[in-house]
Amino acid sequence: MKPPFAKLLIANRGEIAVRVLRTCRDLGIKTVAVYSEVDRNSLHVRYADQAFALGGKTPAESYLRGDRIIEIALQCGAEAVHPGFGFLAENPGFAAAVATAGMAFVGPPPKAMAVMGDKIQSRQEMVAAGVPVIPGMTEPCPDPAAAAGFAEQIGYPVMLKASAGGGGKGIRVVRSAGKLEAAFRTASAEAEGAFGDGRMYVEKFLERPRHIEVQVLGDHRGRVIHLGERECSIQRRHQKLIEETPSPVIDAATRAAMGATAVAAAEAVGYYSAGTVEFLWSEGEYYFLEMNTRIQVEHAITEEVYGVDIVEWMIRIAAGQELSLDQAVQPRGHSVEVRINAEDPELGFLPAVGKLRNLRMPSGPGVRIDSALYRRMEVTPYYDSMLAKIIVHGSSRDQAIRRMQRALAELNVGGVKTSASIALEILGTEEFQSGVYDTGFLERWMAGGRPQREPYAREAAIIAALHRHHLARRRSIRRAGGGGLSPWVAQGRRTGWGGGGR
Amino acid sequence: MKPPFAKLLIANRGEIAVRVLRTCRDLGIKTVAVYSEVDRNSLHVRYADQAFALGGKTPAESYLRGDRIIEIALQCGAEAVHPGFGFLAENPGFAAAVATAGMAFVGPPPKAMAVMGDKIQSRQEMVAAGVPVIPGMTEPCPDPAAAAGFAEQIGYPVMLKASAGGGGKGIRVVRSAGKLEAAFRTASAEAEGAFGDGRMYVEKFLERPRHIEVQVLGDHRGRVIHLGERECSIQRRHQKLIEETPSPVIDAATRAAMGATAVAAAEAVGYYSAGTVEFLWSEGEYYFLEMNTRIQVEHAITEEVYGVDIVEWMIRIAAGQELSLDQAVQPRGHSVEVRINAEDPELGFLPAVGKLRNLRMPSGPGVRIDSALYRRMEVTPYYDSMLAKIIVHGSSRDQAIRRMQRALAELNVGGVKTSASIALEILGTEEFQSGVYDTGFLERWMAGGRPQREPYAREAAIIAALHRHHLARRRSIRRAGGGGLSPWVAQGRRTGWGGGGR
Amino acid sequence: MKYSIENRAGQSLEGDVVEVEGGRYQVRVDGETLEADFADVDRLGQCAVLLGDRSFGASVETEAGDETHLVVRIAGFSYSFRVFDERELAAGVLDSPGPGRAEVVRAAMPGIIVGVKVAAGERVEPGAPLVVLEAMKMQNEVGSVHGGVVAEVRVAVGQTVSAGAALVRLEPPTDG
Amino acid sequence: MKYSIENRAGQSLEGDVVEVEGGRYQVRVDGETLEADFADVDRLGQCAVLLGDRSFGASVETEAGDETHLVVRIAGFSYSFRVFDERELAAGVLDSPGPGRAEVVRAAMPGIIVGVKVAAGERVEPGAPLVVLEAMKMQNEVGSVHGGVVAEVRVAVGQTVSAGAALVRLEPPTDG
Repeated sequence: MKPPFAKLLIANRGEIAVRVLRTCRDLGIKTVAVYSEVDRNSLHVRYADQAFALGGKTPAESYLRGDRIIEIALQCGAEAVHPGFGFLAENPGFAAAVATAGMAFVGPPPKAMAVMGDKIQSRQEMVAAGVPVIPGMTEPCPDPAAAAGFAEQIGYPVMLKASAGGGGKGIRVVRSAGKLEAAFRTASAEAEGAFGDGRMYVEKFLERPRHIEVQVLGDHRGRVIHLGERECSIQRRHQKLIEETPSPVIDAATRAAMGATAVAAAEAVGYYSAGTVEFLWSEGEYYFLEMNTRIQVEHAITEEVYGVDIVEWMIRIAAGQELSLDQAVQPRGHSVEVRINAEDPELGFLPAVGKLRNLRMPSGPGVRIDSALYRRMEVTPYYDSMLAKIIVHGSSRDQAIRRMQRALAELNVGGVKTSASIALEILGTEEFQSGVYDTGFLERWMAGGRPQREPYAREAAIIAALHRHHLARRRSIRRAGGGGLSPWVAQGRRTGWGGGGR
Repeated sequence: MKPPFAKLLIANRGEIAVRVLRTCRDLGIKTVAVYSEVDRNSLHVRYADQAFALGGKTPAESYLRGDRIIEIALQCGAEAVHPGFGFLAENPGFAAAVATAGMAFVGPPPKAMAVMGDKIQSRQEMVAAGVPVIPGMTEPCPDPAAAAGFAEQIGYPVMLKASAGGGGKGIRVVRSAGKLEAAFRTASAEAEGAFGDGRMYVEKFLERPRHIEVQVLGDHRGRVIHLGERECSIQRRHQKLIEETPSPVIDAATRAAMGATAVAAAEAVGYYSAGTVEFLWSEGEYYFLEMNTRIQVEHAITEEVYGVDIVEWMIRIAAGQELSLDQAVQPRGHSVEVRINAEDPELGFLPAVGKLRNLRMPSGPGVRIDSALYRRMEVTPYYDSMLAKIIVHGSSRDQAIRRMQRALAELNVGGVKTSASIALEILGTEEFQSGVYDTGFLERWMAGGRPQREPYAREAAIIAALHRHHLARRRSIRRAGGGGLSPWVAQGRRTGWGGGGR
Repeated sequence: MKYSIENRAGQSLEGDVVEVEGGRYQVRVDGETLEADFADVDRLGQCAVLLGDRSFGASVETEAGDETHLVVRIAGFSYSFRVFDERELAAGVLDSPGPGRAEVVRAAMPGIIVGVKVAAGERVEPGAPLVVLEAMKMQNEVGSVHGGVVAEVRVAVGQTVSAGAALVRLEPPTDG
Repeated sequence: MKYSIENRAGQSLEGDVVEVEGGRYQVRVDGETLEADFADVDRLGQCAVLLGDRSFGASVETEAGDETHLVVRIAGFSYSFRVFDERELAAGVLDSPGPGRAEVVRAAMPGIIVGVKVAAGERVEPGAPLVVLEAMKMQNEVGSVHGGVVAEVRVAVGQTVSAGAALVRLEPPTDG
């Protein structure tokens, strides 16, 4: 089969660059890597057919240099550019510049990207397309009476938010009409004091919302389909940590309804390529949050359940091919992803750095690894902390969770702290196991002094002593045997007797 | 969910022991490993909850010691024993002894195992059950006339085989009635000369047969289903090297027919657990070859395509659970497996030994690794040469093949020769790509002076020089810096000037 | 050889390790004697360990090249220890952080100080945030592991620090 | 430094490697000059190599601890080389197997000799079977890599041999 392109440049690094590169190999497309100074030895460089230095260490000096990247792509004869995620992936100017230079941009039309990138414009477009958004005022209101009227319209509970707000100041949740006026006055006064602006908004308050998103795929003909939802409510600071599909709260009928809504959202902006429509879900209702106009970190769980390579379709569509899948595509089983981030969960998820010395990667039935890890890799502070993704697939949710627990038990990323340990703990909680969790779960659980499970504390201590003993013994053997010297000479040199040249 | 057993002993080693152990973890079953002297540091030992030494290095001193294994299982409170494949897996005496000791044997009933283990008895049972076997005489015939009569019955071409035959002597293929008598006389004379016995058999001759097998699963109630076929015709010396499912020559109707035949074969012997019915397929006809009454090496490709964990079902069934799957189970996509054997394809697949120094394992979309490999593992001559299996899954055969090529390009098993390189070559042949191959293909192709593809010969030579240069430079730095000695002292010691203690 | 093994919480275990033959040991802890079999399989820290008949595939690393500071991971659970042998205990080399000892809180990565939450003389609890460090566009609170009394704050808001830079020095609380 | 790189078929390539700066080289082969960038990333043989703008994730190992004997694997394709530097070439250290040189055929693994197919004085082609070794219940033909004239057969049928045992010694054919 003829490849969709002869050569493609990947304008990214790390795990996603390797991920895209692998699909290119599966399609027979030659790959071009670009790399910053610190990424010279990266897997995405080693596995590529050609590689070009961008220079620098920071994103601004390297992966954000759109002009330089386009120059390289033209120079080496690439026919297409895949931006991955982050960096230039949602930059409509870059997407347009790639097209202007005569290459295919592997992503959506720049116009759709621009509309969806603008909070206000996207909300207006979605309302016009009949996509549910979180009910709320579009203009600030000056007095409690107007607020009460609007609250009556959208129904309680509501949230009062300071127009100039930030940092949690001037925010009140109001659960009944009788309490609105007092709450408005104190919140408004608080906002006035804090920001010099007492104007307030009223918005629908969502109880324990879940973050559920829908994957869409569209082609240039205007055919758009969805590939079900992803449940992404295990978050801290709005960063997802564990994702699964199907969502424990979505049944087939809701899936079809949310899917149709996501397709309508995409169609409204003339979308093609892969994209994700994010929703907040609460008590059976769902509301448009935003659309991510790129491949997403957690796309792999959808691939496992639908048996579809989403990156492949992005590339085929960018080459003008028609989407041959239709909405009859069926999910099978359950998939879970854990992100392996370089960060210390015991110190507030502080980003961690270090050199990877002792790597052990899981494998076996139902386990997929999308990773950029290699032995002696240096984890630097310059880029996103995501190092790898563990993805599992099982015939049931229960099996998928157990497989993830098994995979995390096999994993060892030695030399840098990672989020793997906390993910393993979360998977074991009653909340996760039962599927009853929301976007606030992780932070509540961490703050609430989660139970410390330390099943091997004593054994680990004994192993530490054995290892220390072993290290000392190995060193003494090395010393004794080093360079063919007798133990006596080695001993002499170590203690400063005899030996020479120093 | 309550595990089917609390604790299970795995009476095996290497890749299959790890494979079984992983499913136990997925089911919440504690695992007990047994190990021979050379396997002390193996992955199957490290990943188990408990481990017991069997002693010795040879199979007879270790994994074949059924009595000792049962003793260990009883001592540690195991409720079940999984035999893997090889060793005791098809030993009805061992299966019965496990049951007698009050534990569950994870496999079929000993009686079914015994019947299927006997070539003559199994053929008789299959004929009685209406399963097609290769048409042939059941008694030797003394003269050409009887042979001609039988040949007329089963149709040409036929094969004349010496009753006492072996080593290819006294064998003739006869394609028409006119040539039978002469062929009979010369073959019979040849047999008379070679073995002192001129009696001959007549059997149907299969043109370019393919080895195609069907996976079955049955429970104690007598429900038996099949999980489609596996195409295993890429063989050398009857050892499979590459397997795929579906077979390129089997359509849905044939799959259903072969599947029904395999189910009938299993039912005829009261089979439960997982098993494989092997067929020879030629020109649209298929014939029973034998039944393997155990999990098979290549089971994973069926798991990928059907989304079923076969080892899980073996364990559940051994615990008396009912098979909840039914024949409506549907395959999805295509899967290919390559066995990574320690052997040198350039020297007639001579088994290879060595220490694994430089490991690089593939991963990414569609790639599953079932492996017992680890850095510094010693490959010894004591056991089967299979070290690992690479299994890929794709939405089409084309995608699956390309993924396997990608995975093999990523793989490096440094320090021991493996079959990976020849597998990569085979995947690239026109025969494999078109799906038109039979069990004779690999040997014909190897013998026929296969084309040498050496796409990176020049680059590899340059890299060899760079590496040699690098090694010398690193050594000189180590020498200069080693132990804090000045380069002068180090130089002196190296050349034998000064230094002491030797 | 006798070892003192101290965990993050400052609890310690005394162990006596005697090598019986290559790779096989007798370990005595709390009056209990265990047969142990230990191998650093790949010389990178993948260890095959038997304690009696229980089997472990442990991952062990030293932290920051300090042989007394070991991280042991078993089945995904991670444990950090300080391990001292009897000679070190006798010599009193326990000068490094731990409860009841001085602690220097350092920047785990390069960044900019955007907040200082304590002043010299203040008493802080284990885990309490001391400094806010901005790195990778995220604000990170840097805390003390063991707590104590702030002896010195070495940085100020706006300052750029490199990885490993000392931020705050703590001393053990004087009331024990 | 100048190197002579010889492949399995006995063809050789002359290369001149000059280090420009840490990890960057100029390589001259057959009159062509290439910019090269080379790193042994994990110190176990996983190498990141750029030759001009072509990128390679090569795996390199020495065979049997012999630094002149390198196996390079690129994208699954395996190449075996002998690499000698100019000093070694000048000193004539090419005493090891290769076309036109003596070759000792060894047992790759322990086993039992079940067949001897040649006798002293016989001339054999590259790859021709010399001895049949039974190991792992399989009969394996052991052949010569380069061929030559059988100088000595060191084993007999029925003999048990250990891994590495010399089986047959070959000398280069006298007619060149």
